Amino acid sequence: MSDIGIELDYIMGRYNYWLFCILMMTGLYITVSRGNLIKKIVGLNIFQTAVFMLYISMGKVIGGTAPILTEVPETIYSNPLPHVLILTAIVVGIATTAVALALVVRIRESYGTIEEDEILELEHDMDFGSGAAQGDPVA
Amino acid sequence: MYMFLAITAALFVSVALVLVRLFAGPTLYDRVLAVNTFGTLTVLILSALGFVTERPDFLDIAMLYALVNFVGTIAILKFFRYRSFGRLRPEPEER
Amino acid sequence: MTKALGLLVALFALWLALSGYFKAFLLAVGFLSCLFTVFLARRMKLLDDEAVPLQLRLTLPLYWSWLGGEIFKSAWAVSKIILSRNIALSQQLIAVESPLKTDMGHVIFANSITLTPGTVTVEAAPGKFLVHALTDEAAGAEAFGEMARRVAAVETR
Amino acid sequence: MNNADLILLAIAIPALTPFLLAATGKWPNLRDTVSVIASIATFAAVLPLLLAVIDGARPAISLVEVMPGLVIGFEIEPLGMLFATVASGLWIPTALYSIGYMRGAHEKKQTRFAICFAIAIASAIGIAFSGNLFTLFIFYEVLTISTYPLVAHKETPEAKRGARTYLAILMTTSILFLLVALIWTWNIAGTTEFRAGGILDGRLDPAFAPFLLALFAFGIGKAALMPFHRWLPAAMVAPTPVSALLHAVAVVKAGVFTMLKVGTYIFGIGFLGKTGASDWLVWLAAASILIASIVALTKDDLKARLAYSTVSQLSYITLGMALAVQMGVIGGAMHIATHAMGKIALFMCAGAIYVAAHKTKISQLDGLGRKMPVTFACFTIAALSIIGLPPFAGAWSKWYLMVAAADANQLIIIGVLMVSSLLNVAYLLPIPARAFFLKPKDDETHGDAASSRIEETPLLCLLPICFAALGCIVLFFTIGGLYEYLLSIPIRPESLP
Amino acid sequence: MEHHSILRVVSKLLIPPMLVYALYVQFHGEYSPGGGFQAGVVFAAAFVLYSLVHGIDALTRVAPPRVLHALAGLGVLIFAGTGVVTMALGDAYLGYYALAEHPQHAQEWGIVVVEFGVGMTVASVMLSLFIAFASHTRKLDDKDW
Amino acid sequence: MMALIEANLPALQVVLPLIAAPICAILGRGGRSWAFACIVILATFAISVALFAQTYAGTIISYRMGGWEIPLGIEYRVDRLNAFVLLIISGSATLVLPYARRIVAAEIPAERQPLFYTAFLLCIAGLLGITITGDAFNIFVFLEISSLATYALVASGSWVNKRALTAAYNYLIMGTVGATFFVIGVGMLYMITGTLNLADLAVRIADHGDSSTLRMGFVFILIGIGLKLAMFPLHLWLPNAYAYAPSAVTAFLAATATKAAVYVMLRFMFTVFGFDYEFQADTLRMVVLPLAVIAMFAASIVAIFQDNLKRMLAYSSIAQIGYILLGLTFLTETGLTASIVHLFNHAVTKAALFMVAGCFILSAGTCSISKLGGIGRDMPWTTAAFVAGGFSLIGLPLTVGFISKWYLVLAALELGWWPVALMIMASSLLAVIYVWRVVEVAYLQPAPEGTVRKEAPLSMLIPTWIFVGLSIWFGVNAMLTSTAAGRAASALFDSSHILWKE
Amino acid sequence: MTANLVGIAIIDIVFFTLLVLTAIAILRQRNLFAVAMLSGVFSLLSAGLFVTLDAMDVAFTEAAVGAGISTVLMLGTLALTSRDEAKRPRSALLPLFVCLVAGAALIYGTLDMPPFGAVDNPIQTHVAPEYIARTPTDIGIPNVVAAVLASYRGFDTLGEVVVVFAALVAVLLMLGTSGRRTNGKNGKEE
Amino acid sequence: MDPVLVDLARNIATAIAFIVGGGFILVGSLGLIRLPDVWSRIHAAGIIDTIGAELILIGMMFQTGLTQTTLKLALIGLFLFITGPTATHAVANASFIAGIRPDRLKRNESEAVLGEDTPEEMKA
Repeated sequence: MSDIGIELDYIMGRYNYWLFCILMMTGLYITVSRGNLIKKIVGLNIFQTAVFMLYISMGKVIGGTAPILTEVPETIYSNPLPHVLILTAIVVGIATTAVALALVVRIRESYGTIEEDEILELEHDMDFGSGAAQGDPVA
Repeated sequence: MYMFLAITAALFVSVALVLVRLFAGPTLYDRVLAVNTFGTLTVLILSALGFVTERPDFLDIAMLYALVNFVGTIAILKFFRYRSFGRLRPEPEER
Repeated sequence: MTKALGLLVALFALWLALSGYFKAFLLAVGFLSCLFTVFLARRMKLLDDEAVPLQLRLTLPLYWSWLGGEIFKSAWAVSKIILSRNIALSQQLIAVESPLKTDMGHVIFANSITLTPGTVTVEAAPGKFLVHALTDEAAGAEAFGEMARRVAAVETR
Repeated sequence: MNNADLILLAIAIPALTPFLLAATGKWPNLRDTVSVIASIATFAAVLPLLLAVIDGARPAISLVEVMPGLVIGFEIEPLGMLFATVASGLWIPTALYSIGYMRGAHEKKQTRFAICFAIAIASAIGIAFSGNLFTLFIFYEVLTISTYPLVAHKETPEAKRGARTYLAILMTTSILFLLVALIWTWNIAGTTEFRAGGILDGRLDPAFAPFLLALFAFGIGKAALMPFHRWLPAAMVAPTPVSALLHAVAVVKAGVFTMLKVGTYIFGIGFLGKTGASDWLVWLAAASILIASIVALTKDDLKARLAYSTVSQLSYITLGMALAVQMGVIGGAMHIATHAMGKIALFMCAGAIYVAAHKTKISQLDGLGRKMPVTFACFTIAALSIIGLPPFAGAWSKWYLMVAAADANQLIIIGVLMVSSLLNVAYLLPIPARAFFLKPKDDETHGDAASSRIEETPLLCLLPICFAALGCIVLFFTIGGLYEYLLSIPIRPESLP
Repeated sequence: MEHHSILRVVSKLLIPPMLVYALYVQFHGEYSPGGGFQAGVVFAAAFVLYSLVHGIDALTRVAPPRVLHALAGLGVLIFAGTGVVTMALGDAYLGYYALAEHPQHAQEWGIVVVEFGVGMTVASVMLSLFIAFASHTRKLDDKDW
Repeated sequence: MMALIEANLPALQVVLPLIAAPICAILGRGGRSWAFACIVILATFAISVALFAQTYAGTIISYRMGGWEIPLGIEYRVDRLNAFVLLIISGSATLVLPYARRIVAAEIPAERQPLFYTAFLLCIAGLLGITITGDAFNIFVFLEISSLATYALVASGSWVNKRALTAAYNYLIMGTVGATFFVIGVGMLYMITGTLNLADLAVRIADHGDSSTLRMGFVFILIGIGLKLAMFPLHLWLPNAYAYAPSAVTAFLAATATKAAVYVMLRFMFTVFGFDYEFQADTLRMVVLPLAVIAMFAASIVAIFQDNLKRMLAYSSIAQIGYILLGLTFLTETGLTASIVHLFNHAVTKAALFMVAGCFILSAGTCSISKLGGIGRDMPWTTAAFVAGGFSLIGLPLTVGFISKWYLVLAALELGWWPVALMIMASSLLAVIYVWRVVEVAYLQPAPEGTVRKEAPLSMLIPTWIFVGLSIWFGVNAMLTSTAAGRAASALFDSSHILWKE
Repeated sequence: MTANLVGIAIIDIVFFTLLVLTAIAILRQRNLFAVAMLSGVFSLLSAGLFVTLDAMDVAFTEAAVGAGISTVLMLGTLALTSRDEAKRPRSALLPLFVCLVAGAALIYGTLDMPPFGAVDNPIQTHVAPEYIARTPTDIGIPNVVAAVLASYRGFDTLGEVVVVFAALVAVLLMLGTSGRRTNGKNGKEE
Repeated sequence: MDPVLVDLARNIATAIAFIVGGGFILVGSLGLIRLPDVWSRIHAAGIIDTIGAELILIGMMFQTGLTQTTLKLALIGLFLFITGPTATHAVANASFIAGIRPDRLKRNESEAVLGEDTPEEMKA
C-alpha cells in the first residue's frame, strides 16, 4: 500500500515534466519533419513554448501563489526567477520568429516556393544544372 | 470557490468543443469563428482562474486578451479579404 | 477641443479604474499617458463623433437593458434549436432598412442585430443592412423595427 | 664576422636572393648573373665555416623560441658541414648549368625557377646547419614546398601529375610520420636537440625504439626508402637542373642526411646497436638497394633509370646508418659526397643530351657518343664512380660501407653490396656503350636531317659537367682528408665538448 | 476597408482605451503583472488595429517608419544609457542606487526608466515589423521567376 | 575618469558595441556608419587588450552587474581563458571591419549598409557577451543577440547569391533548436542547484553529485552548443551559411562565432561540470572523440570535392572544429592547451583565408576554384596570402597551424593514443589536398579567356595580410599564444579539480 | 495540500491535453492559415497553463505575443507566400527517431528531478527566496518578477531589448526600411 | 444588513448567473459542433460571445461587490460587448464575400443591399 503511495507521489511529482516532454517532442518533430518553411517555424515555436513550460513548472510551489507580494503574511510564493527567465525567452522567441518569417518572405520571393523539397531541387539545379559554378553569383 | 471551479470546468468542456470545431474546419471561416469564440472563452477562464487562485490580477490578462484577440480576428479577416495587409490592391488570382 | 477634453476625461477615468493606486507618481504618469493618447488620437484623426460619442443620450443603459432582455430571449430560441433532435433551419439573407441618421446609430443598430443570437449583420450599405437570420421567427420584420426605434431614441444629431 | 653570423649569412644569402631575382626578373642577363653571384657568395660564406669546423669549432646560434623549450637554432657539426659544403658547392655548377639548360630548352618562367631554386638551396643549408630536429623539420618542409614549383615547372598535365605525386608522398611521409616522430621524441626526451650519442638513450623504452625508428625512416620520405620512393621517378618530369638539384644537391641528400643525423644524434649509434632497433632497417635498405637496381634495369627512359639508380644509392646511406657502427656513418656520409658528385654529372649529361639532341630514351642514344664525345666521356666517368670502381670517388664510400657491414657482422650485406655493384654496372654502363659503339638507328622519322644538326652541348652546360666529372676523380685521391674529417663525427656521448 | 462603417466605428472606439490600457500596463509593472514588453505589444496592437481599418498608409502617416526606427534605437539607448549614467555616478552598470538618495526610490526610478525604454523599443519594433511585413508586397509571381 | 572606466571595463566591453549599435543604425549613410563602427570596435579592442593585460597574471576580475551580490545578480567574470577569447573576437572584428568597407559596398545595396554595420556591431556585442558573462542564462541571451544578428548578416549575402537566404534559414532553424536545447540543459542544472551563476553552479553541482538530471543537463548543453559550434553531425547549417554570406561576414564568423561557442563549451565542461565528472568524461571519450575524428576526415574529404572556394573553406572549418573538440576530449592540460591555442590559430588562419576568398570575389567576380586559373599572376599578393594561410591550415611549420598540431599530437602521445596522433596527421594531409588544388589552379593553370582581374584594393589586402602575418608571427614565435593558452588551460584545470575532489 | 495538488494537476492535465491536441492538429493541418490560427490558440492555451502555474507575467506576455504579434506576423508572411503545405514524399522516420531519442533523453533526465511543486526543491531554497525576501526592502515594489527582471537581473533584460532591436535590424536588412523594393536581378539600388 | 445574508444572496445570484451563463455556453459550443454550416454556427458562437460571457462576468461581479475588481470585470464585459458582435459580423461578412452561402437559403435579398454598383470582387 505504502509502495503504491510512494509510486503515486513519484508520478505526481513528475507527470508535469513528462507532459512537457511529449509536447516538446511534438514541436521538434514538426520542425524536423515538415518541409514547409512556415510550418517549421510554428513547430519551433511549439518546441520553445514547451521548454518555457518546463521552466515555469519547476518554479511552481504547491500552495504558493504568484510572486506579487500581498499584505497577507505567511504567504508562500512561487519562484519568480524562472518567470523572469522565460519572459526573456519568450521575447527572444518572438524575435527569432520575426526574423525567420522575414527570411521566408525573401525565400518565397527568390525561389517562388516555400517548400523545402522544391527549394532543394532548385538548388540542385543551380549546382549541377546550368553549368554555372558554385561560387558564381546567382542573384 | 466551488462555483468557480464548476464554471471553470464548464468552460473547459466548452473550450474542448470549440477546439473540435477548430480542428475540424471545414472552411477557414469556421476556424476563425472557433478562434474568436475560443478567445472569449479564454477571457472567461482567465477571469475564473483569477478567482480560484484569489488573485484578481488575472483580470488584467483577461482584459488584454479581450482587446488583443479582437485585433487578431480582424487581422485574419482583413487578410482573407484582401490577401495582404498592405495597400488595398486586388491580388492577382492565385493558382 | 471639447472632444479632446471629453476623451481625456474619459481616458483618465479609465486609468483610475484600471489603476486603483492613488500615488502621486502614478496619477501624474496616468495623466501624461492620457494626454499622450489624446495626442495620438488627434494624429490618427480619431477625434470625432464616432470615437468620442458624447452625443449619445444617457438613455443608452436603458437601451442596453432592453437589449439584454432581447438577447436572452433570442438566445433561448436558438438554444432550443440547437438542442432539438432534428435541427430545422430556414436560413435567409434579408435586407433590413435602417432609418438611422448617423454612422454611430447604424453601428449600434447593426451590432445590436448581431448581438441577438439568431440574426447577424452580414453587410452594411448606406441605409441598409444585409442580415442573416437563422429562422423565420428571427427574421420577423417587427423585431427590427422595434430595435431601430429604440436606437433612434439613443442617438441624436 | 664571427662564425655564428656566418651561419646566418650562409642561409640568408640564398634566402634573400629571391627578392633580388624577383626585382631583376625583367632583365634575364642581370637575373642570371645575380643567381650565379649568389651561389658563389654562399659558397664563400660556407667555406670559412668548413675550415672552422675542421679546426674543431662548433659554431651555434639560436634564433627564436617558438614554444617553451622549442627553439629554432643552428649548430654546426661535421656531418652537417659536409652536407652544407656539398650543397652550396654544387650550387655553383648547377646554377651555371641551369642557365645554359633553361635558355637552351627555351623554358618559360625562368625567374620563378631561379627563385625557387635559391629557396631550395637556402633550405638545404638550413637543414645542414640545424641545431635540433625541429629546426631541421622546418627546413625540410620548406625544401619540399619550394621544389614543388620546380617539379611542376612545365605546367603540362603530366608535370602537374608528377608534381602532385612528389608533393603527396613527401608531405604524407613528413607529416604523418616524421612530425609524429618528432613530437614523440620531444615528448620522451623533452628536447629535440642533436646531441652526440643521442637523446633517447635511457629515456625511450627499447621495445618502442624500432617503432620510433620506423616513423623516422619512413617519415624521411626524401631518403626514398622503399616503399616511399615513387616520388623520385615521378619528379623526373622536371627540367634537368631540377633533377640535379633533387638527386644530387639538395633534396635526396637532405633526406639521407636527416637519416644520418637522426641515427647519430637522436638515437645514437650506441643506442641503436645496443637495442638492435635498426636491424629491420638494414634488411629493408638492402632490399631497397636490390629492388631499385633491378627496376632501373627495366627502364628505357634515361632519367627514370637514373632515378631508380638514385633510389638504390640512397639506400646505401640509410644502410650505413642502420648498421649502427661508426664506420657505417662514415661510409654513409662519404657516400653523400661521392654520390652527389657522380649523380650530378650523370643528370647534367642527361640534360645536355636533351638540350642538344632532344633525346630522352636510352634506346635513342645509339651513336650519339660520337657527336657529343665530351658529354659521354663525363657520363662514363660518373657512371664508373657510381658503380664504385677506382679511381673514382664512389669506390671509397662503398668500401667503407662494406667495412661497416663487416663491423656489424652482417656478412650478407657485404654480398648485397657486391651484387648491387654488379647491377650498377648492368644498368649504367650500357648507356655510354650504346652511345659510343652502336650505329645510330635510321628508322627515325626525321631522318638524318634531324640528327645531323646534333652537336656538342652548349659550353655553359658542358663546363659544369666536366667540373663534376673531374670532381669524381679528385675526390678519389683526396679521400683521406675526408675520412679524417668524418672521424670527428661524435658518436659517443663522452665526446661532448 | 474604409467604407466598412461598423469596423471603423468600433475600432475608433477601441483604440484610445487600448492605448491607455497599454500605458497602464507599462507603468504598473511594479505592482501587477505587466511591464514594458507587454505594454509595448498592446500599444503596437492598437496601431495595428488602426492600420487594419484605415490602411497601412494612414498608419505610416501617423507613425512614420523612420521615426519608429529612431524610437526603437532610442529605447535601447535609454535602457543602456541608464546603466552608463549609474556607472558614471560611481555605481556598477545598472546599479540604480546611484540614482537617488533614498535606496528604494532609486531602485524604483531605475526600474521605471528602464521599463520605459523597453516599452518604447518593443512598441516601435513590433509596429515596424508589422509595417515591414505589410508593405513588402510581392515582387515576382511564380511564372515570372 | 580613467579610474571609473577602469573599474567598469568588463561592462564596457559589451555595453560599448551594444550602445553603438542603435546609434549606428540612426547615422544613416553607409560610410558614416562604417567609420563609426570602426571607431567603436577599436575602442572595444582596446578594452579587450586592457582586460587581457589585467588577467594575464592570473587575477580574476569579477564584475557585478547592478551591484548585486553574486548569485542574485548577473556576474561578469574575466579570467585568463575568456580574456584570451575576448581578445580573439574583438581583434578579429577590428581587422575585419576595415576590410569590409569595399566588399560590402560591392555586395550590399547602399541603403541597407547602415543596418548591415548595425547588425555587425550587435553580433560582436553578442559574442563578447557570451564570452565574458558568468551567468548561464545570460549566455543564452547574448547567444541569441549574436545569432539573430548573424542570421541577418548571412542573409544579406542574398544580393549576390540567393542561396544565402536558405542558408540563413537553415542556420536559424538549427541555431534556434540548439539554443533551445541549451536552455533545456541550463534549466535542468538550475533545477537541481537553484542557481544560474556559473561559479556557484560548479560548487553546487559538485555538492549535488551525479544524477540523471545532471547527466541530461550536460547532454542537452553539449548538443545545444554543439549545434552552435557545428560539431560534426550537427554541422549541416555551416557550409552554406559560410559559403553564401557576404565575404566580410564569413571572415568574421569563421574567426569568432564558433570560437565563442567553443568557449562556452569549455566553460561548461570544465568550470561547471568539472574534469572529474565521470559521465562527462565518458561521453567525451566515447562519443565526442569519435565524432571529432570523423569530422576531421569526413569534412576534409567533402572539402576536397567542393568547387566553391568559400564552401571548401567552410568544410575545412568543420574539420578544424573537430581538432578543437578532439583536444577537449583528451581531458588533459596539454589537450586543453591545444584546443585553446587552436581557437586562436584557427581564427587567424580562417579569417585570412576567407578574406582572400572575398578579394577573389571582388576582383574576379567568382570564387569557383575552376575559374580561378592563373589568378596567382593577376593577384599575386592575394594569392600569396592564400598560400600562406593554406600552409597554416595544413599545419606546416612556421605557421600557427603547426603549433596547434604540435600540441594536439603531443597531447595524444602523452596519453599514449598514438592512433589518434596518426589520425590527426592523416587528416591534415587531406588539408594538403584541398589547399593544393587551389594552389595548382592559381599558379599552374592558364587564366580563362577574357578575364580582367586586378589586385585587390589595399584596404582589403592589408587586413588580410595582417592576419597572414599574425599566423606566421605566432607560428614562428608562439610564446605568447602558447603561454596564454597554457595558463588558461591550467587555470581551468586547477579550478576544476578542487571541487569534486573533496 | 494534496487536494490542491490534485486540483492543479487536473487543470494542468486538461490544459496539457488540449495543448498536445493542438500541436497534433498543427502537425496534421496542411492549410497554413489554419496553422497560423492554431498556433495562436496554442499560445493562448499555454498562457492559460502559465496562469495555473502562478506565472502571471509570463502568461501576460505569452497572450500578448501569441494572440497579437505572432499571428499578425505570420499572416503577413502568408500574404506573400502560398497557402497550403505540399505533401512530402520523404520518409519521416529519421525525424521521428531523432525526436524519440530526444524525448527519451528528457524523460531520463526527469527521473531524478526534484518533485514538481515541492517546497524544499533546490530552486526554492537557494536564490529565489532571497529575491522574495529582499525585494520589499531592497526595491520596495510588490511585483517580485518586475524587481528581478528590471533590477536584479536587469542586464538580462537589456539583452532582451537588444534582441528585439536586433530582430528589427534583421528584418529591415532583409525586407527594406521603407517598403521600397529592390529591383530585379542584381538588386543594386544605386 | 446581515453580512451572512448578504453573502448568501450574493452566492445565490452568482450561482444563478453561472448556471444560466454556463448552460448557454455549453449549448452554444454544442451548437458550434452540431449546426450544419458556417452561417448557422455563427449564431451559436453568438450565444457564447454575448449572453454566456456577460452572464458569467456578471456572476463574478456579484462576488466582488463594489471594488476595483468589479470595475475591471465591467470593463472586460464592455470590451467583449463591443468587440464580440463586431468580430462576429466581420466573420459573417468575410465569409459572405468569400462566396460561402448557407445551405438551402430560404430568402436572399443580398442584391437589394449591395446594389448594382458593387465592385466586382465583392460579388461572390
